Amino acid sequence: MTMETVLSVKPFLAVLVSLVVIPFIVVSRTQNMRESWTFIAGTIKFLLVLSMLPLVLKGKSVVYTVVQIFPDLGIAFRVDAFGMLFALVASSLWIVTSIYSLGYMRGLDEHSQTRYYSFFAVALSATIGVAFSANLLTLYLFYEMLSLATYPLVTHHQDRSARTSGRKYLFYILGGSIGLALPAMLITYHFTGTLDFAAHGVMAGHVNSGLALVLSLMFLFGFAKVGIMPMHSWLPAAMVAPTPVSALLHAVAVVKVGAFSVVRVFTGIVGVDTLATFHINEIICTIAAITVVVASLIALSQDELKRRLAFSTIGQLSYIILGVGLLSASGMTGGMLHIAMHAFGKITLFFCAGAIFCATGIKNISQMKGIGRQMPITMTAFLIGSLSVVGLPPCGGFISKWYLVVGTIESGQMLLLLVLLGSSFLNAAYFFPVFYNAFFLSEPEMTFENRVEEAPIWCVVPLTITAGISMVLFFYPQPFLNLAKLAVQSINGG
Amino acid sequence: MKLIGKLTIFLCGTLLIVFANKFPDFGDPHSPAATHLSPYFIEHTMADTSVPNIVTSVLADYRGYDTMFETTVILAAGLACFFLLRLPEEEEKEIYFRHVPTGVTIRIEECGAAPEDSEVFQRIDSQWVPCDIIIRSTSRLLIPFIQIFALYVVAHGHHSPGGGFQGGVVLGAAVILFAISHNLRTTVAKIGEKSAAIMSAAGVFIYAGTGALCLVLGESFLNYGALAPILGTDRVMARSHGILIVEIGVALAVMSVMIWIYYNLSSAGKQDEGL
Amino acid sequence: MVNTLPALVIIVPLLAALVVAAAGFINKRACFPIAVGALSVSFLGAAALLVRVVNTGVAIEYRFAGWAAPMGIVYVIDHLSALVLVVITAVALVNLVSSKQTIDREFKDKEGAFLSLYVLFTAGLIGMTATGDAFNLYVLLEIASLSGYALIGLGKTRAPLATLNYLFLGTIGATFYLLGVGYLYIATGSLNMADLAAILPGMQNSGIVLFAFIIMLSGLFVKMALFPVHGWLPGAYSQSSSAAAGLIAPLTTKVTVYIMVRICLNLFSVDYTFHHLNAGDILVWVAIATIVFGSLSALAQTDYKKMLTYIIIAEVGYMVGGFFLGNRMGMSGAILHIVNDAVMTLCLFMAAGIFLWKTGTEERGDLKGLFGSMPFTMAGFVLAGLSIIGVPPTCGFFSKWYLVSGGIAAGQYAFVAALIFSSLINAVLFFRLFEISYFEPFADHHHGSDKSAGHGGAGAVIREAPMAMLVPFLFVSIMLLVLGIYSGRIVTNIIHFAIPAGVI
Amino acid sequence: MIWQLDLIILVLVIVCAIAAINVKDLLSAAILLGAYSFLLCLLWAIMGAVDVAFTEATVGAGVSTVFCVAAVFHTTRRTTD
Amino acid sequence: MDFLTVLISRANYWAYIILMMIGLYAMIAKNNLVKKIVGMSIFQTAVILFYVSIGAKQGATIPILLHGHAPETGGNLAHAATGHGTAAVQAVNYINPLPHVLMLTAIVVGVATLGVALALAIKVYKEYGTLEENEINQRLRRG
Repeated sequence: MTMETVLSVKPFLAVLVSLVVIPFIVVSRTQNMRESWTFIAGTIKFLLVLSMLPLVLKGKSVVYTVVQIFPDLGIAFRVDAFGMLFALVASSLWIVTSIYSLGYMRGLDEHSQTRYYSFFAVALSATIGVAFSANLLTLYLFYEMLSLATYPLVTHHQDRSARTSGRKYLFYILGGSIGLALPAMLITYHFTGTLDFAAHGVMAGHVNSGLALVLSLMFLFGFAKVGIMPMHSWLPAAMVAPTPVSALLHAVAVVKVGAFSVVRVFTGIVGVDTLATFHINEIICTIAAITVVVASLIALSQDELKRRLAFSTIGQLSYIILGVGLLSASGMTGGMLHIAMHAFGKITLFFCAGAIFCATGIKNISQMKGIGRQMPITMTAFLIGSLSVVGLPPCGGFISKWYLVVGTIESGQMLLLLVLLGSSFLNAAYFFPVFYNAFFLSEPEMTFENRVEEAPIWCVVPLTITAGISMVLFFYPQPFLNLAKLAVQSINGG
Repeated sequence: MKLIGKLTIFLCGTLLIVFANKFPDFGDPHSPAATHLSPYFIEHTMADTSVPNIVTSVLADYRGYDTMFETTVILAAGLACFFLLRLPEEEEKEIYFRHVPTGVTIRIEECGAAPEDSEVFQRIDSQWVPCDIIIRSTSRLLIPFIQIFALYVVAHGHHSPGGGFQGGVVLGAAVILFAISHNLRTTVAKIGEKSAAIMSAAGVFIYAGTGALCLVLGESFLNYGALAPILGTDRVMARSHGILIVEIGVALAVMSVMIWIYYNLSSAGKQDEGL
Repeated sequence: MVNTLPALVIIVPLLAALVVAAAGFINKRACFPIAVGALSVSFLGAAALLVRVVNTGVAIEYRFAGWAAPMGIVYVIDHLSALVLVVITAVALVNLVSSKQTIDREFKDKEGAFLSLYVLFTAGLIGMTATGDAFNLYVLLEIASLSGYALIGLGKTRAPLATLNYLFLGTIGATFYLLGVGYLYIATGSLNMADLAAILPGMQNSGIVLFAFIIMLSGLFVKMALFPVHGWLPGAYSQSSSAAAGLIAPLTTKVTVYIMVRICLNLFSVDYTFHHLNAGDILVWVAIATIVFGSLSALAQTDYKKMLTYIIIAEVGYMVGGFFLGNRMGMSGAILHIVNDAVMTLCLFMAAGIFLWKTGTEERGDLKGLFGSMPFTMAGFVLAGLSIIGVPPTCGFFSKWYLVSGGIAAGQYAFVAALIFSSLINAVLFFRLFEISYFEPFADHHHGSDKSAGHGGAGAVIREAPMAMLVPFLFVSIMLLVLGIYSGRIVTNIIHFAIPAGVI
Repeated sequence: MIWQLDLIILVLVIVCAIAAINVKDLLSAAILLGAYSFLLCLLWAIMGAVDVAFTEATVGAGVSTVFCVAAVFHTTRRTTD
Repeated sequence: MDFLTVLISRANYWAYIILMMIGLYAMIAKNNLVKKIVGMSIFQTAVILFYVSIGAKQGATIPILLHGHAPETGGNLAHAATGHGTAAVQAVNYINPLPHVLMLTAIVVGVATLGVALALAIKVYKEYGTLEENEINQRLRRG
């Protein structure tokens, strides 16, 4: 890569900081100490990531090799625009989620909080590790680390339903990564001799069309966290987890790590040129489009709020894949941007779902009649979040969707344009009943006899913040937009 | 199982027969086996070790390292039998005594008090054969000769067939004969399990220790030539003497291990009543 | 000093075994320190040898009794044997240190004999690894086998029967090997491996040599429990006491694989094994069958120790298959897996020993609640499980990496598929155990209805194993990570030189 | 070495071996094994392997037989095959 | 070479194969544990027979040099120099001693294995009260 590089230990530190803090969390005697360690780690991590932002925005990349395992391959970090975009999202949202966990876990007086915070920290380390990895081996390492670290979080309740979901989760995630992604990685390594991410991929000239297609699909389905159908059904199952976990991991970290990995592999390993030459991108787009439509349709029929959100996530993730699959500059920018925009929107929605559960113990939409009047702040935030996810102004989601739409037009895929617009309509359709139930039902139909208070302050503050950011991003999307554009530039140009 | 067995031996047998056809002729003096290594041993044994029995010189010197482990295998077998079979010593449920003057057999049950083992009262096995005077006397007569012969075999291994191993087994067999002709309890009283075990370890230790001594004296392990200054001879004779030393070690080890294994096998680990 | 190291590595344990055997009848307390001391010396010696071989790049030859190679017996310490020596001594030492209490409890009066056999077994394996003489190898093989039978034989109630079966098959294996040596001797007149290697290329078309190759390998396959002749292993290992299993399970099969490697590479050349006979293909298929069979059988077990034994069988398939791929990647993977699998198996069996010590049974269901009561042990166990599954950065991942790469390079996609399949099965196996120990007994602690006030665990009291068991165990489980990170360096600095230059 | 003698002993050895594994009494099997060993010892003496013959006579025909008998004494003579 | 010559001239090799197969068959197919052990013993001695047959040499004597067997001929200087006064020993006159040495070891290993196997058999008998494998298996199946 011709891009200028800066050698710095910062990416490694950013990964390490939340691991280092785990022993302190474990030995902490009081809840306050434990939580303050979490905050300290989160802040340091965010600052470390932020401190690299100016460099990256200047078009430089930060590199650091931790250990050289094979002569030409090791655990190494490289921070470029795309990685920075993702890391920024993840690390900033961690702080917010920590605040939210505070309220949620305390509010429900959950058990095993030490374990919860410890694995939470591990999961974050892994996420940042994936974002900053310089080669596929490192990415795979952190990907697996994330899979395993989230298992205890998903199964936090340790009851039978948790076990069932945990099994499903592991079956898809580990099965995909060991059964498909690992062999694909090794086959790639065998044919190309390298696993370093390069701007134009490394496969060009080494593989024929059949192999390239097989490998691309193996990666697409192997990184099952991205939830492309038919590897999606772990995601609704994993909703048994406590809401902060669902929020951060299943709307942000885990699924986005999947999307990020797939995008990274398609651009850095397979290479956009290879994708285009062998017309693999069309197949990918088709799969993604099917997932978008089907997931949105299923979401319509879900009554439990978190499950509806989960299917919404599956659809939204496929936007990212779809955008990158378009291979046009705007499409890819839109896809990458959607990682950030969707994250802030969706996390708001999950926070709201959690807040409702925390305050009332209700999970189903049909029971939420009139809740908007009792919990106005929460439900307003919910409105903003859903607007963002649907892609309407004045929310960040509009920007990314705009780019996606432009991308489809650029590449002349009118059918996909139709899919995008149609699914947006569906998005609106599955969010609308929630508001209708919450705000527009007349008094007699309300389910609540007693007056319900807002959720604890620690729950409400974060969702206000993320809702706010979602709106701010509409007016000021520059940090993420610039990063996405830089990333696309290095992939297409340079 | 029978079918598998037949199939296996059919397969192996066919293979073996097919390939046995390709062997050099039986007893061919020009086969590779007869011409590659062995002439060296045959022609140099006198010069190198001054031991005319080539088997002994190869066994204890050229391939002395193998033989050390051969002895160790025996020790391992002794240890293994002890480890697997030996039971903690506990009071027998029923013990039998014989009142010698009257010839009455007394059975003493668990709670009963046993008399002292003396001239009058004699402890006997539950399966006791009363009149074994001929066997006893014959073996008493024979055993010393067997032992002397065994010592000869050990000492004369340089010049005639035999050596530490064969001598050791014969020595052990003499003790086993004693145990069979008398009874196990008497034998254990004479040569206890503890001494058998320690002797067997000591026997191998003599072998390995001799080797280690050579190591200490600055030569390679088991290179008896290094013992020349200690023994006060030249290097060739030192090898010869070294071989004798290790043969004695082997004999000691083999004898005691044979006894030890016999103790454990014949009494199924109780070391009380035996064959 | 350095020149005598190859001898010291085996002589010190041997002498110690003798002293311990005697001390068992004189002063029982002296046994354990002597055994530990001897194995430590041996370990340090082996490590020094490895360092020396790596630094100088030349094999060290040691002549016993001062006789040069074809006449006398020599030890040859090269990259490969030095590496395996370090593994053997380290595994034996760590397991011994950690099983002090188990030995005290299980073999009260026979501690001396147990320790003596333990050290003898180790010495036998050391000798097998270092020796450069084909017949000497047989003798040492028998030492290791006999002491192994004894160690295994005194275990649970079914142990004697299982051990007797092991003894029969082990004897068949060893005797086949001996027969092979006889055939080589009849063809060449030599017993020394280097000498044989020099003579054999001239007689590649000899039927006797071919048969020697077949029968030696068959013998070794019996000893290492490759698929059709694996029957002895699960019974023997699962019935043994945990101290013995921790020594024998990690080492026996791996050292036998090492001997197979040595025989194929250094005795019958690579050219003979792979080009002349083309033995690779069929043996890779046997290995694939072993992997599939081992994994599936492991799935059927409810006794976790028995499950581990079937995993060992599958792992043997990894190594044999990897080696017979015939390319550098595959062989590197096989040799690296000898090291890694020894450590992984040690870790698993130490964990099994700790569970047995605390719970008293080896049924899967009795693991319940262990995450709460023994968090550190479970952490180590999880690490070991992940390593067997092959999750980075544990060492199991990296040997699998080499093996799979070798399979791809050789075009043996069936082998690759078998490896991936076995990884997935292993994932199922271990997560089944983790689930039991994590979820059960099913808790009902929603909304803090029970004693869980928010602090540590579901109100579980931590009851860890004694420190003497736990510390070595955690050390081994951390070694899994360390080995994983150094995998590449082990391959480039050591294993690379162990494989003949002709292999690409 | 006289090949006729060699052949006769070989035949006897094989007969003994077959008898040892087929006889329906374990004590007899042990004794037949002893006889087998002793015949082998003779064979080796004829073939000039005196040391091996000596060892086989003491170990195979002597001590092994005693061990077998001791083991049979402690278990059972009964067998169905 | 006609069939009979081959048969007789290599009788030892055929005998070793037959013995080995008898032993192997007993080890695999016999039901009684002591029978299996007997088979194992036969199996091991067969290999010893094989090795000793390798060492055989036509027209040679046992591998023990006789003192003053042949007067000093001085014919071979090299041998005279190293030969300690004894005459040049001709390798063709003596049977190959190396297989004998190896087989001493193998016999010892055989008896060691036999001992351990018998010890195990005694333990098995104590546990199940029988040495027949099918009866033991029945017992195990019954619980």
